[in-house]
Amino acid sequence: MDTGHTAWLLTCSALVLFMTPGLALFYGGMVRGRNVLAMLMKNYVAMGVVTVTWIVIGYSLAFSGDAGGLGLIGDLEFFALGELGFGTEIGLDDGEGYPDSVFLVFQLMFAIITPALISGAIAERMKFTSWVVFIAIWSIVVYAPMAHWVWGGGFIGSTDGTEIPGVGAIDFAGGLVVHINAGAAALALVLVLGPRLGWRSEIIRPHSLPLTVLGAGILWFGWFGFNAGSALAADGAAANAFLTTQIAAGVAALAWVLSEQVMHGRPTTLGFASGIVAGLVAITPAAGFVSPLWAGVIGLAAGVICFAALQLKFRFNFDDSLDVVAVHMVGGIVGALLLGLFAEAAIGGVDGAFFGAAEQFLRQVISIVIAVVFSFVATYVIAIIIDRTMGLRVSEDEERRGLDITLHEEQGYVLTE
Amino acid sequence: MDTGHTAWLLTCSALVLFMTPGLALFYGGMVRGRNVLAMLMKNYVAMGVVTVTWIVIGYSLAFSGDAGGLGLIGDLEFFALGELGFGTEIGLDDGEGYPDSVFLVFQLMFAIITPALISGAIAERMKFTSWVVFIAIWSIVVYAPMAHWVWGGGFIGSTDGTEIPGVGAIDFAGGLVVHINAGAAALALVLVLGPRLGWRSEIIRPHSLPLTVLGAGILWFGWFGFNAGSALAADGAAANAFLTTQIAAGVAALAWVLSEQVMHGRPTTLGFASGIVAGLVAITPAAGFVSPLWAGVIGLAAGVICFAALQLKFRFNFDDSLDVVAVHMVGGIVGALLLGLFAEAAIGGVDGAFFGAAEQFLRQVISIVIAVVFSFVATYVIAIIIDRTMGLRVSEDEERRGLDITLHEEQGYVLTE
Amino acid sequence: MDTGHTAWLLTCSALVLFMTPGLALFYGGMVRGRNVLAMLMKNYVAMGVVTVTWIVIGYSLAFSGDAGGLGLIGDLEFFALGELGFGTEIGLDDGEGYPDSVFLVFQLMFAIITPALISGAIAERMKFTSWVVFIAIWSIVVYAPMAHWVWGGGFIGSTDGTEIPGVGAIDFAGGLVVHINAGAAALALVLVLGPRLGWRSEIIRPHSLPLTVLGAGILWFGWFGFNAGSALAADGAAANAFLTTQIAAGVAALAWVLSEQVMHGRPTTLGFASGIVAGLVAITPAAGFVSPLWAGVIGLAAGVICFAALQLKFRFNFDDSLDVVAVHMVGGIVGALLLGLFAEAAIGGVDGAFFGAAEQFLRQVISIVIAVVFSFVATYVIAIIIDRTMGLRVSEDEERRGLDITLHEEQGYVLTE
Amino acid sequence: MKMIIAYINPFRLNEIRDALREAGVTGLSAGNIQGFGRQAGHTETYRGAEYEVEFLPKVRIEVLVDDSLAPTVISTIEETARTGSIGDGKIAVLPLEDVVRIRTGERGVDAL
Amino acid sequence: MKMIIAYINPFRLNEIRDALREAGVTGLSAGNIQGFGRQAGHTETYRGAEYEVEFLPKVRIEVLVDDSLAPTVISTIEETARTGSIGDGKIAVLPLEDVVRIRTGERGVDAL
Amino acid sequence: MKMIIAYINPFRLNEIRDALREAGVTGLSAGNIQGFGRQAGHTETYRGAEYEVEFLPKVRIEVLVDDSLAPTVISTIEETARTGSIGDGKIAVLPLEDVVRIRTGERGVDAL
Ligand SMILES: Nc1ncnc2c1ncn2[C@@H]1O[C@H](COP(=O)(O)OP(=O)(O)O)[C@@H](O)[C@H]1O
Ligand SMILES: Nc1ncnc2c1ncn2[C@@H]1O[C@H](COP(=O)(O)OP(=O)(O)O)[C@@H](O)[C@H]1O
Ligand SMILES: Nc1ncnc2c1ncn2[C@@H]1O[C@H](COP(=O)(O)OP(=O)(O)O)[C@@H](O)[C@H]1O
Repeated sequence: MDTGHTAWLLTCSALVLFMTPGLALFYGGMVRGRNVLAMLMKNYVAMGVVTVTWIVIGYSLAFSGDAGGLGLIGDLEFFALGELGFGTEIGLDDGEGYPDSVFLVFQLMFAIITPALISGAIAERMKFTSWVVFIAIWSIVVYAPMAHWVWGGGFIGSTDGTEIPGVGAIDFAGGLVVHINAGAAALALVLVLGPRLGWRSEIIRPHSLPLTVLGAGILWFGWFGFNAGSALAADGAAANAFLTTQIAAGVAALAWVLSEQVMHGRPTTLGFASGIVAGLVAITPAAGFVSPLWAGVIGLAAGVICFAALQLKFRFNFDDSLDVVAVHMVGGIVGALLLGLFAEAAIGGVDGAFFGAAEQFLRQVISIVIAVVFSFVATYVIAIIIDRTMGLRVSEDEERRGLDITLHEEQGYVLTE
Repeated sequence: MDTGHTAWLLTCSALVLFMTPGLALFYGGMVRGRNVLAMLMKNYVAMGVVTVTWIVIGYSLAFSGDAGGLGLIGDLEFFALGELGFGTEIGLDDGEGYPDSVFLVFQLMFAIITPALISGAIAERMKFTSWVVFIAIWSIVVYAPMAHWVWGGGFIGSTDGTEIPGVGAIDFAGGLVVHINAGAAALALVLVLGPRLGWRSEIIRPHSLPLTVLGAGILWFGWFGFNAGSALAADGAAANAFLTTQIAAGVAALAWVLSEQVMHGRPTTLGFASGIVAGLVAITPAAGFVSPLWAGVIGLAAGVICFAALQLKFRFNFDDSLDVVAVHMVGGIVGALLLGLFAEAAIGGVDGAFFGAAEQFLRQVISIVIAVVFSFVATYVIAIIIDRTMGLRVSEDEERRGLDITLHEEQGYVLTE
Repeated sequence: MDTGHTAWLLTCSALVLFMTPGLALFYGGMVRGRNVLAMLMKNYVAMGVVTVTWIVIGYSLAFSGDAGGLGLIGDLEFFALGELGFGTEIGLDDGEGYPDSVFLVFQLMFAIITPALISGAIAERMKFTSWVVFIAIWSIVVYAPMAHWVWGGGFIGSTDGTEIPGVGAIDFAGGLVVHINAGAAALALVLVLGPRLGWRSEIIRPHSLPLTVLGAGILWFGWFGFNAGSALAADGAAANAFLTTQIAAGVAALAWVLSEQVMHGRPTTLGFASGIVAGLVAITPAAGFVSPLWAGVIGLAAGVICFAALQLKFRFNFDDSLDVVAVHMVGGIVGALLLGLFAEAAIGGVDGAFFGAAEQFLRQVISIVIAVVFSFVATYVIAIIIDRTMGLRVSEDEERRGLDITLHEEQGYVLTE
Repeated sequence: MKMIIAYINPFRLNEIRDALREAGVTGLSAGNIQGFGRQAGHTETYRGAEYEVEFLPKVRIEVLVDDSLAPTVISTIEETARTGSIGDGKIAVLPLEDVVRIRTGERGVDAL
Repeated sequence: MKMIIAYINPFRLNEIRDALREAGVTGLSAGNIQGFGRQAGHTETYRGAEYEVEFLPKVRIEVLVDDSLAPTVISTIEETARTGSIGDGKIAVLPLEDVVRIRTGERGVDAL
Repeated sequence: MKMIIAYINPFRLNEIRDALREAGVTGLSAGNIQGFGRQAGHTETYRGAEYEVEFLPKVRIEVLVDDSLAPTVISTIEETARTGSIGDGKIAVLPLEDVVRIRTGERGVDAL
C-alpha cells in the first residue's frame, strides 16, 4: 500500500462528498424562497439514500466482476459488501496501492452526486417521497449499469473481453456516467413531470444568488477531488487532471459571461457561476487525457455552447428548471466529443482524432448515443411508473404555497423575529 | 517520517478546524435572527481561546507523560510546548511516521470544537465574556483531563500501567472525550443558566435553515478528518473509519426523517441535518473498531434514539436550546455502548460482546458513567462559580432586544439598504 | 516522485483555490445588499482571468529561468506553458518530489487570490469591465515580477547570483508577494478611484455578517494550504507552518476583539473575523521560519496593530472600503518585519535579529520598501491609464441604485416571492 | 380623493398591477405583510416541536386615486384578485385629503 | 367603520392577536417597520466606526373594524401592548369609508 | 390631526428623519415597499431569460401630526426628498380621528 495514494484518495473522497452540499446550495439559491429547503433536501437526501443502495447492491452491480462476461452488469459478489460487510475489515486489501474500501467510498460519492444533479430539473414541484423512491431505483437501475459499462469492465469502456462488441470509449471522471447520464435523465423526468405553474408567464427569480455563487465555489473546490482523484493515484496524471480542470473551469466561466455580454449586454454573476460548472462538466471526461491548452479549448467550447443550449428549453418547451440538460447533458457531450479529438497518448494513453486516431472520435459518438438513449428511456419508464403509482407532483395549492411549508412544514427564513 | 501519513494528518487537521465554522453555521441558523452573530461568535471564539489554552497547558495535561503514573493527569513537560515553544522547531521529530507537531495541532482542533459544541445549549441568553471565561477554564479543567484519561495514557483508556485500576474502554475519535463530555457539560450549564424568555410559550423558530443545512454539510465533510484522521495514518484503518463514518451519517439521517414521518407526518430538512450529526456523533467512538454494516446499525440506532431523546428536555424541563444533550450526549452514548457490542478485533484490535468479549461492553458502560458524572459535576461547579462572580446571563432587556445588538453592537442582516 | 508530497500539494492547491470563494464571501457580506453580487463577481472573475494570464505568460515571467541573469524577470521559456502547453504532458517531471504541474497550479492559486484581495478596497463603485482589464494587466505587470523577485530567483529573494545586488529577504508564503503587494495596490487604486457616495456622511453597514464570518472560516481553512503548502513538502516544515498559522490566527483574533473591548466597550463578530485574517496575513511570510510561540507574538502584534491601522483611512481620508490597507498591507508589514527579528535557523534555515543576525531585519525592511513602492507606483499608473481610457467608476446613478442591478442585471436576494 | 388599500395573495400582485395600469392607474405601492383572518394558517415543525403559525404571507397594496376612478379601481382589484377561495383578502377605502408630487410640488388630483 | 393602526413592540404581536381574536376581531394585517420616536436607538460598531442607529424594529398592525367594536379594539391593544416602558408605541384611528371582501364581493360591515 | 404618508427614495430616509425632527416631529414609522409609478423599472437577466421588473424599492413613511404641524411636515418632506428626477415620490394626507399613546393612555394631541 502507498500512503501517499491513500492519503490523496481519502482526501478526494471527502472533497467529492462535499460537492453534494455545494450542489444543494448552487441549486437552492436559484429557486424561490418558499422552495429553498425542499431543494436542499432533494440533494441532501441523496447522501442518505444512495449510501444505502450503493453499499447494498449498487457497488456490486457496477464494480464486482462482470456477470457472465457479457459486459452488461456486475455479479453480486459484493452484495451488501459480500464478505466485507459484517465482520471483516474491508480496508486492508492493498492490491492497487490503496485499500479497496477507499475505491468503494470514492465511487460512492460519485453515485451520490449523480442523481442529485437531476434534482435541478424538477425543482419547485416534485413530491419528496417520490423523489426518494426515484433516486433509490435510479441509482440501482440506471447509474450502476452505466458505471459498469464504462468503468467496471463493461462493453462501453472495453474494446474486447466482453461478449458484446466493446465500444472502447474513454471517460476519465464521468462525462458519460455522471453528466450525460444525469442530463438525459433530467430531460426524461421533466417531460413526465410537466412545467411549473407560471413557467414562461410569471417572473421566477433566484431567491439568493450568494448561495448559488458559494455553491459554485464549493463545486469547483470539490471537483478537484472528482477529476484529479479519478487518476486513482497521487501522481503526474492526477496533477495533469488537476491543471486541466482548473483551466477549463476558468475559461468556460469567462466564455459564458462574454457570451452574455454579447447577447444581452451584461455579464451576470449567475452566468459566471454557471460557466464554472459548465467548464467543470466538460473537462470531466477529458481531464486525464488532454493537455492543458486543449483543456482551455474544451472550456471555451463548453462556455459558449452550454450558454447557447439554455435556449433549448424555450425552443422545445420543457421546464428544465435549473438547466440540467443545458449544463450537464450538453456540457458532458461537448467534453466527451472533444476528447475524441484532443486526447493524446502521451498524456493518458489514448490518442484522439487530432493525434491520428480518428476512430476514437467515433467511439465517443457511439458511447454518447448509448448513454443518452439508455438513460433517457430507462428514466422515462421509471418516471411513468412512479407517476402512475405514487404521483410525481405536488398539488397546485401546495406548489403555490411553496414546498417548504407543505412538504416539510418548515420555513427557510424567518428574518424578522 | 512517512510523507503520506503526514499529508493525510495535515489535511485532517485542516478538516477538523473547518468543522468549527461548520458548527457555527449549523447552530447559527437555528437561533433567531437577532442572535445569529452572538451564536457564531460563541463558536468562533473557541478557535482563539482554546488555541491559547491548549498550547500553554492543555496539550501538556492531556498528552505529555502521565504525572506520577496515576493515570490521572499529564505532567507539565510540554507546558507552553516545553522546549518546543520558543526557539526549537517542533516539527522534525518523526517518531511515529509524522512530526509531533502534527499530532499536537490535530488534537488542538478536537480541543477547540468540544467546548464549541456546548454553545448550542446556551444559545440566545449567555453573556459573551462569561462564555469566554467558561471555555478557557473548561478546556483546561474538564477537557484536558478527560483526553488524558482516554487517549493520553490515563485510567479510562488503559487496562493496566496506571495506579488506578484501568477501565480499558475504547474511544476511537471522541465519543467520550468529545461528545458525551460536551453533552453532559451542556446539561449542567443549562441547569445553572435557566431557560430562555418565552421558552415553551412563544414560537421560537430557526431564522435561516439554509445556514444550518450548509453547516451540516461542512460538518459531514470535516468529520472525515475527525474520524478517519483518528487512525493517525493513511492506511486501511483510516479507510475503514472513513467508510463507517459515511454509512452511519447517511443511515442516521434517513432514520431521523423516517421517525419524523411516522411521528409527525412530515420529514423535515432540519431533521435530516440533525440526523446527519447524530449519526456522525454515534460513529465517532466506533469508526475504527466496527465493520461497515455494523456502522449502519449504529447509524440507525442513533437516528431513532436521538430523535426520541429530543423529548427529554420537554419532559424534564430544561432549555437545551439546540439539543446538545439529545444529539451529543445521547448520540455519544449510543455509539460508545454499541461499540461494546459490535467491535471486532479483525478491524480495530478489540472485540465487543457480539464477538465474544462481553466484558468490553461493561468497560464501555463504566467509561460512560465516569465521563457523564465527571463532566456534569465539574461543569456544574464551574458554572456556579462564574454565575456567582461575573454572572452567566444577559439581562431580560438584552435578551429581548437580541444579543447581536446588545453584546456585539452589530446586526446580522441589513438586507434593505 | 514522492506520492505523499504530491498528495499534500494537490490538496493545498485545492485549498488555496477555495480561499477565493471564501474571500468573496468575506467581502461580499460587508457591502450593502445592493452590491453583493458585484462584490462576489469581482473576486470570482479573478479565478477566470488570472488562470488565463498565468498560463499564457505569468508563470513564465515569474518562474522560468531568470532572463539575462539580472534577477528582474523570467524568460519566456514557458510562454503558454512552452513545450508543455499543447501536446506534452506537463505532469511527469518529478525533479523535486512532485510533478512540475503541481507547482504551476499551486502558484496559480496564489496569483488568483492576490488581485482578488484588492477588490475589497474598491467595493461598491468600480466598473466591472475596468476591473477585469485591471486584474489582467496587474497580474502580469505587477504580480508576476514581484513573484519572480522574491521566489523565482530574482533580486529580492537572492543574496547573490543576480546582476542586481540581492536583498536576501525571506518570504515564506507571500507577505511581500501577496499581501503587501495587494495592500499597496489597493491604496493606489483607491486614490485614483475616490470615495463612495456618502462615505463618512451616511451609515454604510455590512448587509450580512454571517456571510463574512463564514468567509473568514473558509479563509482560515484554506490558509493551511497557503502556508503549510508553501513548504512544498509534507514534512516537518509544513507541520511547523501549519501550527504557527493556527496560533497566529487564533491569537490575532483574540487581540483584535480585546482591542475593541478596550476602545469601544464591545467585542464584535466582524472584529473577530477581521482579526483572524489579520493574523493569517501576518504569519504568512513567517510561517516556516519562526517557532510556535513567536508565532503567537506575531499574531498578537497583528491583531493590535491592524486594528489600530483601521483609523488610517479616516486620518488620511481615503475610502479603502473593506480595509485592505489596514489588514493586508499593514498586516503583511508586521509579519515581514517581525520575521526579521524572530526567524531562527533551526526552524527555517535563517536567523533573525533575535537569533544573532541583525542584518536580516534590515533585509526585510528593504524588501518591504521595494514592494510597497513598486506596487503602489505601478498600480497607480495602471489605474490612471484605465481611468483615462475606459473609466474606473460607475455613474452616480448606478452607484446609488446598486451595482448588482446596474452592472449585472441581477438581484442578490428576492426573499419575499 | 381616496386611498384604496387591498390585502391580497402575493401571487396575484403582478396581474393586479397590470390590470390597474390598464384601468388608468398611474402608480401604486406594495408591501409584504403577515395576514391573519378566516383562512387557516399552517403547522411548522422543528425538531419535534410543532407550532401553529397563524399568520400567512400577504401583500398589501395602496393606491391613491381620484374619486372618479375609485369605483373602477375597486372593481378591478376585486376581479383580478379573486380566486374564489378563502383568503382572497379585503379592500379598504379611506378618505384622502391631499396628495403632493414631491418632484414638482403639484397638489391634489394633478399630483396623481 | 374605522381603520385602527398600532405601532407595537414585535414581541407583543402574538399576544395582541390572541387578545383581539377573543375580543371578536376576525382579521388583521401586520407588517415590519422601523420606528423612530422618544425611545433611544442603539449604537452599531463596524471595524471601529460607530453608528447611531435611530430606528428600532417595530410591528405595525392594521385592523378594519365596525364603529361599535372600535373602542374595544383600542383598549384591547392598549392593555396587551403596554409594558410600561418607553417605546410601547401608539394607536391611530382613521375613518374608513368602505370595505370589500374580495372573495364574495360583500361590502361594508358585512365584509369584515 | 393628520396622518401623513410619503413614498420616498430609500437613500433620503435618514435626511428626512433629521429634517422632520428639527421641524418638531417627535416620531415616525418607516417601512420598505415596492413602488410602481412613472419611473421606469429595470431589466433582470437570469441565464438568458430577461425579465422586466416594474417595481422599485421605495420607503414608505408615516407620520401622525397635529393639524398645525401638518403643513410644515409636508413642506419639509417635499424639500428634503426632492432630487428633481422622476421617482421622487408622493405625499398623501389623511384625516386622523384619534391617537393613543400606549404607555400612558394619553389621547389626541397629547399622545403625539
Ligand atoms: N379586519 C381586518 N383588518 C385588517 N386586515 C384584515 C381583516 N380581515 C382580513 N384581513 C386581511 O385579509 C386577509 C384575508 O382575510 P381572510 O379572513 O383570511 O379571508 P377572506 O378575506 O377571504 O375572508 C387576511 O390575511 C388579512 O391580511
Ligand atoms: N408621530 C408619530 N408618527 C408615526 N409613528 C410614530 C409617531 N410617534 C411614535 N411613532 C411610532 O411609535 C413607536 C414608539 O414611539 P416612542 O416615542 O419611542 O415611544 P412611546 O410611544 O412610548 O412614547 C415609534 O418607534 C414609532 O414607530
Ligand atoms: N397613485 C399612487 N398610489 C400609491 N403610490 C403611488 C402612486 N403613484 C406613485 N406612487 C408611489 O410613488 C413612487 C414614485 O412615483 P413615480 O410615478 O414613479 O414618480 P413621481 O412621483 O416622481 O411622479 C412610486 O414608486 C410609488 O411607490
